[in-house]
Amino acid sequence: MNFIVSTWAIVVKDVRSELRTRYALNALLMFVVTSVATILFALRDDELSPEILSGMFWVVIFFTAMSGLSRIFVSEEERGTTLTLQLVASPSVVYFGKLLFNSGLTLILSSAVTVLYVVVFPAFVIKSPLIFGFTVFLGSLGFASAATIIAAVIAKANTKGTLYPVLSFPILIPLLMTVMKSTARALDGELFTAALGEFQILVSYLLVMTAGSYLLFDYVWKE
Amino acid sequence: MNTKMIIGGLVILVGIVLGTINFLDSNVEYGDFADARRIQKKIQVKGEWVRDRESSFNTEKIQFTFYLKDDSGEISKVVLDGGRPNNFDLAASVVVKGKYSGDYFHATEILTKCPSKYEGRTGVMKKQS
Amino acid sequence: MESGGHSMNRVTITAHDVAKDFNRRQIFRDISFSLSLPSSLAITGKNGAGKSTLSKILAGLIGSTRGSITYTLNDKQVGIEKFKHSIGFVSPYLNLYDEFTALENLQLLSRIRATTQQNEGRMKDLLSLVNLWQRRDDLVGTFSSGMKQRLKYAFALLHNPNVLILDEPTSSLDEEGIEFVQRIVRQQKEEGVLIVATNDKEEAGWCAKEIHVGMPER
Amino acid sequence: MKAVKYLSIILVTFVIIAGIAIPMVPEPQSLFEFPIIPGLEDKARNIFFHVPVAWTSVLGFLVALYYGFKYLRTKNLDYDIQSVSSAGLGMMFCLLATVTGSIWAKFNWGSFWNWDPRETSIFILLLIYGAYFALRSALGSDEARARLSAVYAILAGLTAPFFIFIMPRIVGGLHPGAKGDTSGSTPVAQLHMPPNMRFVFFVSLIGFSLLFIWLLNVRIRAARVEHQLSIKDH
Repeated sequence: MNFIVSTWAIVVKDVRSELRTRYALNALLMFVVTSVATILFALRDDELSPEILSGMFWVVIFFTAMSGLSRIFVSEEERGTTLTLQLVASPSVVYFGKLLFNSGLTLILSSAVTVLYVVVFPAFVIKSPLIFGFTVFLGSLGFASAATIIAAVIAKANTKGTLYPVLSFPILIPLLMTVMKSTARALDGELFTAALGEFQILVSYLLVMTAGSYLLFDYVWKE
Repeated sequence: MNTKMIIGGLVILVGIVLGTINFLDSNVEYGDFADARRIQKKIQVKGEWVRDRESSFNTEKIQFTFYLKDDSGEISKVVLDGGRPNNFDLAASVVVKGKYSGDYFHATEILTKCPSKYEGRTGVMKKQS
Repeated sequence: MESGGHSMNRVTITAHDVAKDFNRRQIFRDISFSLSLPSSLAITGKNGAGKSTLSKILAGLIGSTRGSITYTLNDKQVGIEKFKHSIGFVSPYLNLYDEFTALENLQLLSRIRATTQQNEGRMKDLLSLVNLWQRRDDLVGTFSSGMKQRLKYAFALLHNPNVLILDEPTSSLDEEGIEFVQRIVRQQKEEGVLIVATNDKEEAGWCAKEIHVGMPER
Repeated sequence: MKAVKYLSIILVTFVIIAGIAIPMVPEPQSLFEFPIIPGLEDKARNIFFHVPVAWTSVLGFLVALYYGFKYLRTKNLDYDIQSVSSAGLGMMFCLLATVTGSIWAKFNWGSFWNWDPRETSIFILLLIYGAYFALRSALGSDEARARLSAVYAILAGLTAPFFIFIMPRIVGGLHPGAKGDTSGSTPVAQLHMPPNMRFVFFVSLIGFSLLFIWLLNVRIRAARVEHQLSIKDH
């Protein structure tokens, strides 16, 4: 019980901190707008196939997330509040609190990208909303899971910004390949059952990454 | 600490088992020409090049046309966007990716598979020995 | 300062041959002692000898390279995650959140700790004690370093810790600040366990025992 | 270790000679003749080198992961020396496997790089090795470097099963073991070779593994000496 109360208190603390500083959210949304605008400039009137659009969809999410999700640990490390947090909470509580916050942030991010894509790309028509919804939901959670533990790792390093995508990309490739595939299915208007295999992989990835991070987090968090 | 290891380990195990089950029944998305005509979507068809029917290369459209016999025995015309692959003559089997349109299969990609790699002529060798 | 009617638990901290390496070089080794309340210990040594490091190890914030620390709570050995809630820690390496006010910091951190109820009365007492009650709704980011140091004391004492660990206790404090630190120290060493890591002879003198860290000269 | 050293040298030398010198004839009659494989011809000889080298790069990663795990358990920095030595060696073999594979692909499939599942996997392994060393160079203290790079290696290891699950679904390919290849799921399991070729192939696997063990040992000893010297310097 205390575990849940503490974890939630960390989320509350981070949300209030984010609302006050707007550090991650503003940067994320601006990044989305600029990257989508760049794609539009490059394309002009060319129509894109569902495969390419679904790839571009996740490319934007990947790079945007790489600009913001690491804040969750880097900000604690930079301000010297890591010890404070260590003093009041166990590593597991910190991990799950930060994971929840990052998951929320990733869900907001992918929803924003979805809305933007539907508005600006005429070819981005979600023909199977159910596949699309599940893909974005499970994909965002899995994404946040891997991104959170890598964020904790790079918070201790010297070159945080450039290192983040370098370390995250190999870990995220299986996830990215799967979500691109099932997003393409959603744009193609396939039946829900066609994407069940992808969902199974996404759930499996989410479980393995979260449990693995939970076990490894102690070693990352505590010197 | 130990219960933590057990919980974490179990979840990882469940995740991997889930993935393995998925892997085991992952249906390889191959079909034959009949499937391609039916679903009218992008599909992969595996088959053998029918060497005794004509094949041609259209230099204007850069399209290579040939006939392919799929695994269920149906022979169909295939139009490939692009040139004739280098080792097309040697290929034991050919995989084409694309859609059925009208009276021919329109392929956007082609994969040529060499004769089962290192088998060589073991079959012949065995018969002789 | 009142301990708020909380009865003190019986606690002991025992260090067994604790050693810490950094970049493969030993900072200190063979640190052994046992403390049970009431008692007080000064950790002394030169700059870079590892006073802060040892105090962080005792607070369970970093691990030792070799050796171990054991904690008992009411005669039962407990892990650090459980014992953490009996420790109060003040250190130059520990900062509070700049984007929250003094009061919000205390509220948010005690909510994360979750073991004790939110006690607004105690927060008021502590903020008054460190002379920050008037400034409770100001962002910590606007505080001077002395005010931040005072707030750290309020945070450290918030949950009535049995063990109080102070690293450089009077850094950036004015005379009045040093006075209240001395009051806190006096009470803590009578009722609980006090550990002070310091360079200052006078501060080391607050404690009954002294341990010297650092490697012998070669 | 002496025995490992000489045995690996002998075995690898044997493989080089046998793999290159044994003639390929259309209908082999004796032990010292390999069959000609239509479409591959002499290019088939690459299997004696490319596959064992690729296997060794995976071995290097697994050994690095194992010692990383041991470091986390014991906090003994000697395990980190063993872990990073193995990773360095593994990365070298990974580069070799990429190059040999890519050249072979050029002559056999017509392009150096095709994003075939196996090519994709070795590319990802290269990325992981690269990320591992980038992380190590960005960390300040030896202890943090050992701790965090071990964590990263384990995380990367956890994603490995997914590549096995996903690859066949996503991309078809030409490499043995790719989607649609009915003859087997890995190049090693799929050994429809004549017995004498299979013998050379297995000798090569063992020879390269032993070569790896010996080189790893040399690297670890050199790294230990280097660290002792750097401590004395202070």
